[in-house]
Amino acid sequence: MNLPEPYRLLIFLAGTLAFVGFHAAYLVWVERKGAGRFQRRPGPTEAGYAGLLQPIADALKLLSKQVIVPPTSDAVLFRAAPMMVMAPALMCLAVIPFGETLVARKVNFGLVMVFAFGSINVMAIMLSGWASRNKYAIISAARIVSQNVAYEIPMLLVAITLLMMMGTMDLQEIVRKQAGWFWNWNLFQLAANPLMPVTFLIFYICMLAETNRAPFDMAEAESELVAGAFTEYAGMGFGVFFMAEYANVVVGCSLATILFLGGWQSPIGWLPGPWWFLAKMYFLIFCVVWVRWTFPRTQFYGLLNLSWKILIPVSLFTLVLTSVMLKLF
Amino acid sequence: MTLPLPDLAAEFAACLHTAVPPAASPPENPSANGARTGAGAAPANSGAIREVEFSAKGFHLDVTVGIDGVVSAAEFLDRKGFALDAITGVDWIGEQEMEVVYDFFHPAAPWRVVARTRIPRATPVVSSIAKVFPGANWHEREAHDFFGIVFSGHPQLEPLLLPEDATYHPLKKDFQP
Amino acid sequence: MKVPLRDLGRGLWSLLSGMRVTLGQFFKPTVTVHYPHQALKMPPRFRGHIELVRDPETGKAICYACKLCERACPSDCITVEGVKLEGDKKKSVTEYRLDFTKCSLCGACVEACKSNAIRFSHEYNLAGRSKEQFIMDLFKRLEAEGK
Amino acid sequence: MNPPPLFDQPTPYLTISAFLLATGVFGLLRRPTLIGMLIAGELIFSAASLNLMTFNRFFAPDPAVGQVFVLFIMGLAAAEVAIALSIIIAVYRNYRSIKTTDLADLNG
Amino acid sequence: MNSSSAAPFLLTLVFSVAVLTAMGGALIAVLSHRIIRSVCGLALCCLGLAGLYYFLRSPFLALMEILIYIGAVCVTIVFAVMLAEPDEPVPRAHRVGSLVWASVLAVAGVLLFWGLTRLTAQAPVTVPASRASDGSVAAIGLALLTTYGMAFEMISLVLLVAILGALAVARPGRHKP
Amino acid sequence: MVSQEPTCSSDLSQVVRFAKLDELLALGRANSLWPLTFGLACCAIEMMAAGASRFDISRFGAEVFRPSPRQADVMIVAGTINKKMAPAVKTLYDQMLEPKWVIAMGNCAISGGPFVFPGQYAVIEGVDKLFPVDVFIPGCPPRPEALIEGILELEEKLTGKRRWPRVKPE
Amino acid sequence: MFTLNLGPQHPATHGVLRVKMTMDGEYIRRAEPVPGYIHRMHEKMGENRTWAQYLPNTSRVDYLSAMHYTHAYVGVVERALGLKPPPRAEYIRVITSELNRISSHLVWLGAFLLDLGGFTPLLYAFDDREKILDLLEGITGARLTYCYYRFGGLCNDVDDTFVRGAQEFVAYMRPRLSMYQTLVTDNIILQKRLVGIGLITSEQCRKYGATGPVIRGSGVAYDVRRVEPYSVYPELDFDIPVFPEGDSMARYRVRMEEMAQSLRIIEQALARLPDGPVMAANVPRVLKLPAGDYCYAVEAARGRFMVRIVSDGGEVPYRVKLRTPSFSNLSLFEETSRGLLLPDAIALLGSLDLVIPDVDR
Repeated sequence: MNLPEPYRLLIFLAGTLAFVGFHAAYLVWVERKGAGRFQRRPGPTEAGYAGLLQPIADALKLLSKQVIVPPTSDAVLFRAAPMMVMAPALMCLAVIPFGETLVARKVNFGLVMVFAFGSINVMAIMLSGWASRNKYAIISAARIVSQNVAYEIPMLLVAITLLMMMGTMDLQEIVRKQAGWFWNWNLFQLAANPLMPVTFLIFYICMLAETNRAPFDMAEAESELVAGAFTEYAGMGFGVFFMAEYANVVVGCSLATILFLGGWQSPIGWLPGPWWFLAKMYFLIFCVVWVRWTFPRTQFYGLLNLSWKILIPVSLFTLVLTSVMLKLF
Repeated sequence: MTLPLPDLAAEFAACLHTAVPPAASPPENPSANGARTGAGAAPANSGAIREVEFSAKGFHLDVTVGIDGVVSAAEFLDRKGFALDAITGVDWIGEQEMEVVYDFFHPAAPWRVVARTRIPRATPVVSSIAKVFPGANWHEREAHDFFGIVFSGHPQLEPLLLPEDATYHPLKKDFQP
Repeated sequence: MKVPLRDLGRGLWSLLSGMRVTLGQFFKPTVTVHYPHQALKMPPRFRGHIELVRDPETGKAICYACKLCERACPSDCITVEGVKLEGDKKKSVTEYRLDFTKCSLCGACVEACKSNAIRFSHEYNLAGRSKEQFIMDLFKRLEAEGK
Repeated sequence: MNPPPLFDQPTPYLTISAFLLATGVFGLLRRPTLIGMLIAGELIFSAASLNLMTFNRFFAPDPAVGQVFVLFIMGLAAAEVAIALSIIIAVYRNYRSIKTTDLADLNG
Repeated sequence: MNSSSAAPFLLTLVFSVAVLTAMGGALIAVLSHRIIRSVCGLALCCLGLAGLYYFLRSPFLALMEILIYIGAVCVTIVFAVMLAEPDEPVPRAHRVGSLVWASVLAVAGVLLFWGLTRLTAQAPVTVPASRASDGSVAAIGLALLTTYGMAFEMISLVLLVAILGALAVARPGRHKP
Repeated sequence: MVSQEPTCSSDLSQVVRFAKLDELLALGRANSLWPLTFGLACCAIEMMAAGASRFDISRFGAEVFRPSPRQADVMIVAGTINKKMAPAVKTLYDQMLEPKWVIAMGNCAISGGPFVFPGQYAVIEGVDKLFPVDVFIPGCPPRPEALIEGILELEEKLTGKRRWPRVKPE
Repeated sequence: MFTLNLGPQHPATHGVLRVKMTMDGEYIRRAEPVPGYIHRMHEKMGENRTWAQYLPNTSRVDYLSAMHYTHAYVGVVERALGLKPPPRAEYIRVITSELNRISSHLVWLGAFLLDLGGFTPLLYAFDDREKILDLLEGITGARLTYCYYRFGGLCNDVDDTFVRGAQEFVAYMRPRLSMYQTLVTDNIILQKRLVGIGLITSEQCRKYGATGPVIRGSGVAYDVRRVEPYSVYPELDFDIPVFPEGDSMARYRVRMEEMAQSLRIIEQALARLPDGPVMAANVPRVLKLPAGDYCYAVEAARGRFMVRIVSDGGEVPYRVKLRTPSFSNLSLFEETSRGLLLPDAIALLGSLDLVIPDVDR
């Protein structure tokens, strides 16, 4: 690729956009089909072959819905929130390497970048709740903030653990260091940290919580808060939140793949490539769906207790353990 | 802990007779005062306890209490560990009277007690037992909804099942929508 | 320290076994009846709206407008009209109006009918754009079916 | 040789920094509520950080020093916000208001 | 950032967007009546600042700006807003006096600040643009742990005290109803 | 055919008619009818049963029960509406955004059903007294198949043609 | 402090209950249920219809346990007339009642888990429920509002398919119950949400007249089937599950255990099912009840359901009073929900297993 940097960037941004759009739409389909299978029913079947046109029908419908801004709401923020919510996911995906060369923008600090832009997401969802001026939405907004603050900490601690092992914040470099057979993946680096699977679990749980997925979907808690922060949103405004949730899941699962499962590296030592990356990512996404359709929702204080009383101490412990192990060996 | 039924009946009778003031003495409840002037006061005050065949009627004790005996009857049954089943009214339009029926069951013993009192239809006022059985709160509101029975001393006698602004009492026999 | 750890392990195990259950269901076949393509067979006693029974000999409705069903119906949804034709012993039905939108499918009419002139249909998937179409004249229906 | 592009000159950065300071001071004086003042204070912090970073970029020989100081400022700002907000909430609990004018009895 | 291969025009465009975002955000932050909007303004301003840091050859700082200011500071402020100010402050009539004072002070501040910086900037640009660091994290880390080790520790101490202080101040109000 | 759609974004369609686009939109809407989680009485259980595995209205893309009226497209009025509830139902209908549809499920929603008698004081005799109803499903309660049939009927109303076979009960 | 109006349309209220909540953040200061949004005049209709015409109404008060309600109404009329249904009818009544109890509890399980945010158990529960509905539809012709019992017996007899189907169902359901145990009951998230939440003491139950799984979850073994035995329950061997904790988990466990007990009852009743008619011979054609008042209580899925009728000797009831369990159980909510968090209150509301038309009638 000899294109000048800005054009290359633009092309890759367009690619990222398409990637996000496709995934956001078809993960909804996967979710609905998967939920169906878990519940022994087929899920959408009638729109297109195996319901493949279902996301398109939904998008058409959402686009053609009437657009309103509730009179009681804060109109500017109400409109701004859906725009804000998609951007961070896009920015994060721009630095995620899907293959050796398949990355929109090489950044030395990819890891920090993902976390930095991930934190904007909170602002966006929270603003949507606040701007709606609906009691359920405001309760939900307050929940989102405390939940995300609580789970960002163990997530960052886990990231720091990996940072210490890897010695770089470059996501590509992190993947390259995991080349070879699957025991080179960070998940199995038991010599550096015997608790590595636990660390991975913490990361995964935090990822679920940060993306507001069940069993941590406090924000949308249907049976309690109607539709949470999105109660007043309709049409595409709501559709964007719907999509952003899945975009964030994609980001989270990609990051988990890179940090723990060796990114695009093949588990059998040869044929590395983006397909391996996607396969691993899809497996993690499947687990997200699986978890969602298995468990009831956690209680709010249970969620905070889990973070502050279990995840943070354990991740701190793994951090210390890793540093000791690294010093010893 | 369970008392045999005849003993319960006897004790209940004793309790009611001591609790119910003699007919001549002025009633304690000022709001019931007007209610009692119309109907004959003497029968309304005397308690009557009947043991009935359960398989034929569905309850064991049929207690008729005077208009002022409702609270003391409820207190007695509360002491004996009864629970409130329901409170309802029956509109005896022919006799121009309203019957208030209190059903009690016992959570541990196989007893059912029905207490009833008759109040004049024109001024249907009876004391509330919501202080004795908090569960009576809703039952009394419901009876107020349906029959317009006023439970004096009730904390919140507003329509429960009917719309908030309802002023009609649909289960009265002369109700016209 | 030991007890919290054990609790933690037990909790994790409960989550994993829950996931095992759902995964087991994931691979089982679906139980869905694909309704417009397939359909369940209604049991013989299924209570749809009522319909008039044709007398197999005469090919006419058995009903002779005795109005027992009309009287038995708790929701007043049946109106039966009949005339006594010349030469017949009994009346014969000319109009059997069923306001299905008020019916509670209790079956009082069928039980009240002494001559088995009405029965439950198996119409289980009615839907329409106006409610008038469910106020039906069963007699006309029977006639139309005969043709 | 062309003059370096706008973003390679210190002047725009310094100007923005001054602008941020101005808005910060303005907000600090104008805002009726404690939280509003806190936000204005954050702007002033940002102005200082930007200035530091600019000088580091264009005039300082050590590439790390400016960044280190900005990091320090960020850390302090975070700490300050945490403390300030907890005080504000405590004040709110006692006075049911966070307007500066309502808190006059703090004057003694 | 390799400015030689990139179109300077495009970069200048991005730069001006960053500048406008920062300035606009700052204006929103101080001028809007609703506090939640001023927090958004602050966030916007920080986003612009992050862009400026990027142009100042320190992408690391840019990201930290986003992470700390938007992800932590703004979110905390919003949270406090939710806790402490459920009602919007009523936009009140501006007091002209304070407005004048504020403007005068602001202008004075600008002049002073700008003058000082101009004076400093009179000095020649000591580090050629091309030789400036690319924001190497290693350098920052080294500096933090060697030269500025003491300051680093102090900051950690301050943060610790801040956490404890925040807990201590906010704790007593917690109670279950 | 296009003019049959009263609910299509009216201001635009009066000026220009994008027939093809309208058809496409109708197809999209018909395949993505999100109902409002709004059960009143017995029929609500059958509505839940229609969403459950045996009948599975998700096949038609209609399993996304939205609890917020803003996000729902079709209101399935499943049960009796009484005078105390009527204002709330009306509010819910008003809160739904265009285009919106109403399915009256069960006899109570169609006409008050078995709860209508001379001298009744509580029941609204048919939800069509409150707002327009698109599809009626009689029964007490209707079977889940009838609800699916109602959704198909609504789709037919939207797109103008029926894509599915009709089931004739034997 | 603000007021939150939960309902009348809210996913957690299972119908159209409104709860006026005064909240302090997410803590509930006061939660006052406002019923009446689906008041359907059942008691008024009793005074407008003949004794027989009132039968379909009983299936619609609590549509989830229609059999029990019809049982109570049929029972009270039989008591007034002195009718005795033949033993086969009584056994079939017990079998269908218990099947109905399981199906009602399955709906509760699904809806409760839905309140707690778990969706899949709802569909599994409905899947199992469909099997019961198939059985009951086969004999009654309806899925929900059965209207199957008649004064003095049943409207029609069961056949071998039903008996075999019921036996198969019992065999099928036992492993399913242990599946629910693994999937739901043991789940740590569910335990954390239910254990110790929404405490109800036995004294509160008594004061409010709460019955059914609510009182049994508070440690009182009150079950109408034992205390005021009706039908052929005295001949059958079953336990009354009691859990003394009084929290939402106890009520949950009571219902789960009750399903197992119902299976036991069905098994025994099927084994003993006698031959014979299903309708008493001496049922008068036109019913005129002797004047007086009569009560009949049954253990419905939600607790004690009592019908009190007052007859003036005519063809039409003078007064029909339905004492419904949900009404009393819900009246408890205001006191027990005080100080709870919103999601806990919703768990409590779900654990009370309300059917709103049962409250409003």
